[in-house]
Amino acid sequence: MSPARMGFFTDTSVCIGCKACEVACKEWNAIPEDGLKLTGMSYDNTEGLSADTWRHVAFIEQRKPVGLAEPGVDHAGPVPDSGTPPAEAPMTPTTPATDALPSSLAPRELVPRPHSARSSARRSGPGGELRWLMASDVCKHCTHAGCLDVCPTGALFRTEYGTVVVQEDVCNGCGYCIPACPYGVIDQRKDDGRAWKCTLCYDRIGEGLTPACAKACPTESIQYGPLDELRARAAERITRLHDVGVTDARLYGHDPDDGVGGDGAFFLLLDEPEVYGLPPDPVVTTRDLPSMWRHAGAAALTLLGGLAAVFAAHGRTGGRR
Amino acid sequence: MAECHPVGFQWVMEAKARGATVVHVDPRFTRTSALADLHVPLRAGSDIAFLGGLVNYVLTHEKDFREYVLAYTNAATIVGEEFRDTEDLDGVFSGLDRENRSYDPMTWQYEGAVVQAASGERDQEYEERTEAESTIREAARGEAHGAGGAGVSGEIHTDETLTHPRCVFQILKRHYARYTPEMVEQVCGVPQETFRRVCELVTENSGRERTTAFAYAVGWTQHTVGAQYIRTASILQSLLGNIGRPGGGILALRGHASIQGSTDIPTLFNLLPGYIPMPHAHQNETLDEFVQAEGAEKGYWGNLRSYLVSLMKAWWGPAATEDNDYAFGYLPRLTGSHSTYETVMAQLEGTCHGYFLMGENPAVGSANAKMQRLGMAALDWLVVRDFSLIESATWWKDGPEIETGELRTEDIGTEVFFLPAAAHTEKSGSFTNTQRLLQWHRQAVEPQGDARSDLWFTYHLGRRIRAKLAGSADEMNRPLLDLTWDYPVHGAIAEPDAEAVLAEINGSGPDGRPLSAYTELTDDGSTSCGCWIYCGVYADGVNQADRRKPRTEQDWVAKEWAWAWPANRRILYNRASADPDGRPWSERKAYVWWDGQKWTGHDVPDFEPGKAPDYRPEEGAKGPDALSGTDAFIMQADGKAWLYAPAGLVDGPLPAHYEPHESPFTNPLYSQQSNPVRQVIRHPENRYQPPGSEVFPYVTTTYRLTEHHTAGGMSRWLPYLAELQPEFFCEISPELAAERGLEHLGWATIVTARTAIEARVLVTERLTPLRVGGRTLHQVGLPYHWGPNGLSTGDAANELAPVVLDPNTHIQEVKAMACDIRPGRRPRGPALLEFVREYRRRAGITDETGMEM
Amino acid sequence: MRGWLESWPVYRQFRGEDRSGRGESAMSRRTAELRPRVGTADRVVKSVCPYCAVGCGQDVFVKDEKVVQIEGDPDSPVSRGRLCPKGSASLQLTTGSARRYDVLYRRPYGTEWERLSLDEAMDMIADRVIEARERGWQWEEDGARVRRTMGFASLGGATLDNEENYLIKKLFTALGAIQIENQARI
Amino acid sequence: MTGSEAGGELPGREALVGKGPGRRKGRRGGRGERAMVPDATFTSYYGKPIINAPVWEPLDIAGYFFLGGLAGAGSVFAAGAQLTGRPRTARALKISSLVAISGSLVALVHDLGRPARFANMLRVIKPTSPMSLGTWLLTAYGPAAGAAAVLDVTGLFPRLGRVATAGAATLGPAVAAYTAVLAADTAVPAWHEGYRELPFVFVGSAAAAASGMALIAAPAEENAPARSTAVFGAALEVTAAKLMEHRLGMIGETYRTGRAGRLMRAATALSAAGAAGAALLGGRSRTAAVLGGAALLTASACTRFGVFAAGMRSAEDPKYTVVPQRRRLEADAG
Repeated sequence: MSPARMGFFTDTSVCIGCKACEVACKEWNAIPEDGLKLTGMSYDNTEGLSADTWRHVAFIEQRKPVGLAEPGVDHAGPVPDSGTPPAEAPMTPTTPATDALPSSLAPRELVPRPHSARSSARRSGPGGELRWLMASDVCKHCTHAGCLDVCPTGALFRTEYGTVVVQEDVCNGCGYCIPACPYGVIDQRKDDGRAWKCTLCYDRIGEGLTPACAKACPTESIQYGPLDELRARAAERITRLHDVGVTDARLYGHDPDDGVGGDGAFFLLLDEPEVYGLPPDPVVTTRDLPSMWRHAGAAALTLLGGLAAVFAAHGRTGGRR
Repeated sequence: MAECHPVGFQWVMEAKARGATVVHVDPRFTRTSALADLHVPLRAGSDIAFLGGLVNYVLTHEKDFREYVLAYTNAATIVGEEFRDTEDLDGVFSGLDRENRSYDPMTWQYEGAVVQAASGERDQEYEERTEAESTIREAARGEAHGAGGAGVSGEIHTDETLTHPRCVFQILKRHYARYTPEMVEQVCGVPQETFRRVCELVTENSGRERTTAFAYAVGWTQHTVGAQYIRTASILQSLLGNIGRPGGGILALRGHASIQGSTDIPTLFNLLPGYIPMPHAHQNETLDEFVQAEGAEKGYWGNLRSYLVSLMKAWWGPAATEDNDYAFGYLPRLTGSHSTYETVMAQLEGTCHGYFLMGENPAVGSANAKMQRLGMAALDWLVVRDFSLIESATWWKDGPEIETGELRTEDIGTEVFFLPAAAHTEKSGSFTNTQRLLQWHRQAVEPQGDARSDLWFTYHLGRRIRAKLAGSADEMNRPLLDLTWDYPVHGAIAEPDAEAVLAEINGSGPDGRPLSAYTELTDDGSTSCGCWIYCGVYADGVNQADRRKPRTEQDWVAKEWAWAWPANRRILYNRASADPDGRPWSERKAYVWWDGQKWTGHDVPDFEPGKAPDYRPEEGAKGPDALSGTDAFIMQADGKAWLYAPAGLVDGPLPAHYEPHESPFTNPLYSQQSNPVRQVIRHPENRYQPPGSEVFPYVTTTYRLTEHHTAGGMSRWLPYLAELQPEFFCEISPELAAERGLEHLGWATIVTARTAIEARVLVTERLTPLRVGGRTLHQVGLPYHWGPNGLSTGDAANELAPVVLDPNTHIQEVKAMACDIRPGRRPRGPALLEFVREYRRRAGITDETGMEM
Repeated sequence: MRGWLESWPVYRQFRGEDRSGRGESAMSRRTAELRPRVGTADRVVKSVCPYCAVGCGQDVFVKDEKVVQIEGDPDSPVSRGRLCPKGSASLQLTTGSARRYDVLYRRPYGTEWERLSLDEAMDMIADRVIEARERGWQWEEDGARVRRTMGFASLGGATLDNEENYLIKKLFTALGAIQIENQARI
Repeated sequence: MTGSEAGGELPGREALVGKGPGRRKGRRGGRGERAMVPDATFTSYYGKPIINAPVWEPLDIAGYFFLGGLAGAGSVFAAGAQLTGRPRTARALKISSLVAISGSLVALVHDLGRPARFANMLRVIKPTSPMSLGTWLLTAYGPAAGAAAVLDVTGLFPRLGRVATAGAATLGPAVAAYTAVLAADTAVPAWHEGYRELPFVFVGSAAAAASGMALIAAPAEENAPARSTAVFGAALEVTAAKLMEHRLGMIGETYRTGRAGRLMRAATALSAAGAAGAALLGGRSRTAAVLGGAALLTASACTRFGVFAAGMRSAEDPKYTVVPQRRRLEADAG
């Protein structure tokens, strides 16, 4: 009997942005340093998942409009949203939550939300109160994994735990998996040539150990376990959050009917996925592959037929010129 | 807490999941704020006003836990007639000696009695307590002697109705009456509405059924009134009945693996192990006189002589005899303060020639880093023991003064030894964590190359010095040659056995067997103990600090994991978790209780096990016997939690809001601007800014980030941490950016009277302007992890800080400073000096600036 | 020949159930033999994180007398096996390239580091302590006996073990030094 | 922005949000009341791309596409030429196909991060991987094209030569077309979303290239089919590209703007000019034929590089990932 499918449930509502996951991952997998660059993207200086960053903590400074301005404090200058590259921004870009409704323009709520997720801050301004979202991103270990599907060498394979792993002794660096990933996870290590990504600690889980990131996570924002259990837990959590009024909370990647057949690593987010740099509706590219082949076949036949027609029309040499 | 103690924060999250409300009070919006229910930004350096406002709220709205207050605090105690409060003297207390910048604390005492403090400054009433006539002029402020001749003890007077005008409760009420929500708003920049919300949250969550905890870190201690910050919280928590109870307390979140241990077994000038004071120089002082002066009549400090004699036996063994006062005379004597900052002055003056730095990086980690480096440049020799070539090891080659031309490598005579240190995996030993838990770490591998533990270094250095001086008849060498200095060693490198050292710390009885509790210590020389509060850590010859029973196999108190001092108690003063009759205040909050025969409960009771709640001491009883069955605060001379501190602090019995030494505001509460007895140091490299200077209109505060550790010695060199925060930056609000033309990711120069540093700019709404004193105040956030060496680099924030100290703790004020900030990089080379001189000129700074009381 | 063939995933693809070549047929021998280094370690040594004062438990994994991994100790009631980014970087802290293993010496007025044996350095330091101690010795100050030296000082970090602090305080006090300080003050 | 504005209906920051072509307001409002106009606003994580752009070198991979097309269509053309008695054209195109396919192989290997591990391409046969199938296809096609050329030039084993020629011609269209699937089977919006037309663009481009090669290499008396093919190929390429651009909607702008836009416009112009020149003048003037052929070859290359550049552009800007997905979600919800 094959073991249960294992995965991650990353509950960003309790993430404290400590980056222990990033470091624990690097220590375990001996991943090279990813560059020393101050990005100005809040406290995120690793920018995103890459060949050398398999766990990445996003930081989003955000205004939650609640419709009350701080008297006497003017916000000078334009304040762009978090989609603005830091170099073009006059400050760490903040953005109103994308789903905030005008109906929430209620007087500033100082009553703490009962064991809710992160609070919005006391500081209010024209955009509302400030909140600071943090989220640890990772390879999604998709049910239908584009990277795995397109890999021509079998370097990528699906393990007995349902995870997707690159075999470093096989990968020849063709690079096909890289644009195939709808999440922009897998990437090529420049001086190495091969593609790298999270293995969900394939070596560790094989011995019943917890992946390095989940083990280190101080607040259990990253939870590891059988996917079925995680999904049940997540459903419970989201209900509880909704019950206490955290209406922003939503699950991402939990649905087996989504474009990638559900993620092995899914998330609880407090805003739209794209705010965190995640695609809102990812689809495995190979879903359309049969149709692609059909179109390609038609095109090939068009080529064959077209040329046959040309030659048929022109006939043998000496014929019509 | 999420920012600096992420793993500890998991328990806050647990509490949150169980319905706790988390309030975060901090000038900046941190990772803790992000998870808190309420973030309250306030002006750095205004916490006493904030906490004082809470005290006032509790008193005016009668939200105190009256039964607790009456039973366990000194609320009812009558204070002497001579005492004058800040209310009477406009911001100062009685006994202020303006000439010597110090207080005579005698007028602060209770009526009819003189009590000693359980900690803090205990030598200040030496003469009153020893009734000795003396002509010594103490060099240090804070140890000045009063002229009074009050008795060393006496009967404490109380008024259980709390109505006597001189009872502590009434004094407290009067003292804090001016700390109104309006005042809090004006001083702290916290809107009244928000402040009231905090008041409600704290008081609604305190009492019989509920407890509130306060957690703090150096944001409270690194001020010229740091000790008084903690005192204010103590008053509040005692009034609310939140001490000695589960879920309560004032929790110091300490920043280093064994910083608690470093004060328990202190490498601090003013302490001997177990908080026994280092003796000050007094004429022909005997052991008995010392004990009389420093000990207490009542409570466990009444046994000071046993603790000290046992320490002397541990150090000098057979050479410590009754005849020589147990070698008490071997101890060197203090004359005032000899803290690390005075040491730097001594280096600059040329009286201190050699310096050991063991895992410490003052060249970037101490206030006024330049003075630290100049001090080192004046040394004959310097020994640096660390993992990497930290700034304190390389300043002679590439320090900032080389760049400015103030120093030339070829002219620096300091001989420098760099000795590589062993890591925690390469040696055995114990760390004492922030909750007083001694945890043993076992050696995993041998250190490579020349790397050695500090245990090895100290032991072998001592061995060599003793060998070189062996046979010397010189009296000065007696303490060294008589020292017990023979530890078993093992392995190829002859590493001393750390467990043998732990056994010595634990102590042994007349039969040589390990002691199991400090109550077994005697003052007749038959027991030895290197640190009385650690007695029991090696009980039964077992390393109790190495106990590792998995948490899943024991209850939530986890008493069988490692060992907490004292006596493996996890919550101090836990007698207070039960009511005066010994019953838990509530079932929810049951912790220890009297079962009719003895004290019992989840924890080790912090009380004599067989002392019934109704026990009343006999007339003339001493030490622990003098404590009644309801005196829960057993280390205190009167068994009570001190709302009012009649002794122990050199800057007043009650906390009062004083402005930071360098503040852009004048004190709205009193005409006394700053702590009158704050410790100032006059030096050309330590110029101070005038209060309220328009040249330095902003407030800056230093802090840590999750990704780095302290001054960076253990993080800036690690690629995995360096890449997470790759360079020094400052954090400012968009409003300040607009005001000063600072650009996101551009450069800023931050200036104080000492120097200017540069930092990349993060403009963020997490920093917020406040309305303080009727104007908008901008604050500049400076993480202080950086220096020029390592992978992640930048200027050190500590370059900016003045050396100005809390007079109790001698800790520097780096959490609230005034500064200027401007766009662009700082000048290089000698131009930097001229740049700062110009600032000083504009602000009218002289060597007298800031020296006023 | 057969062995070679069986190691060819295409062959396995057609023999086994993994027709699409996305599962076990694509597995390499190295992958099949992969084991975590915590599983192959010779021993696990119980330790405590050296960074902040929370005191998280650590498991130190040793293989061939080298530390190969450090992670949280799940038994600890303090930390429950978790570590922050610094604690998680303990392996790099203790075994990384930043560690130095040689004694270095800068002579007075020197412009560069020089090498020195540990033994020689210890001997030189002992001599210097004796000399500075004598130079700064005081029997009395303002008529009161002080029996001390102001000639040398010490400043320790707060990552020192209790036992280390104990020996430092004991030795330096016996030498008469009083300027013994620690990060705890700072 | 001022405090007074902040008290209004919507948070004042609203107007500044969104770097996309439209305004966020539509979508926001759309929550409660379905927006009439498709909304193209989006947010992102500091403007960072969502997907990773290919790490392929344009010269390697666009070159590979071009050469593969030239080879594949060339083999078909060669067979046609051979069957219709145009042996010089047939030989020339067999040679060009061999050279092209060899070149494409070199480009492919060159682009690998670990070229020494090229053989790992033959570890598995993966129906889900166009690159895997493509490699096996090339494994069959390459020798066939090689044999066809070598046997033609040497004159050895003519029967075998005919079989090889027929084989290469059979596989040729697949070689020309599969690279479109290779590109489309990624998350790159400009490629994936164009998967219906992209094969036609590619085979059109391939036919145009082959015709261009024939125009250059073949004698004028044999080039009538080449001229017709030029028209056929160019028309197919340009029409398919236009259709694709249209279907892509906002993503289509990646084909119109920037580097890709310049390349695609050049391709269209050169195709039109080449085909027209060849068709009208190529039969009479050798120079016109060569010029027309060169224009067609260049046009084909431009198309490949243009497609490549559009793909890169669409991958690097998160808007091309987010906005279409958002619309899809909202359409589903609606």
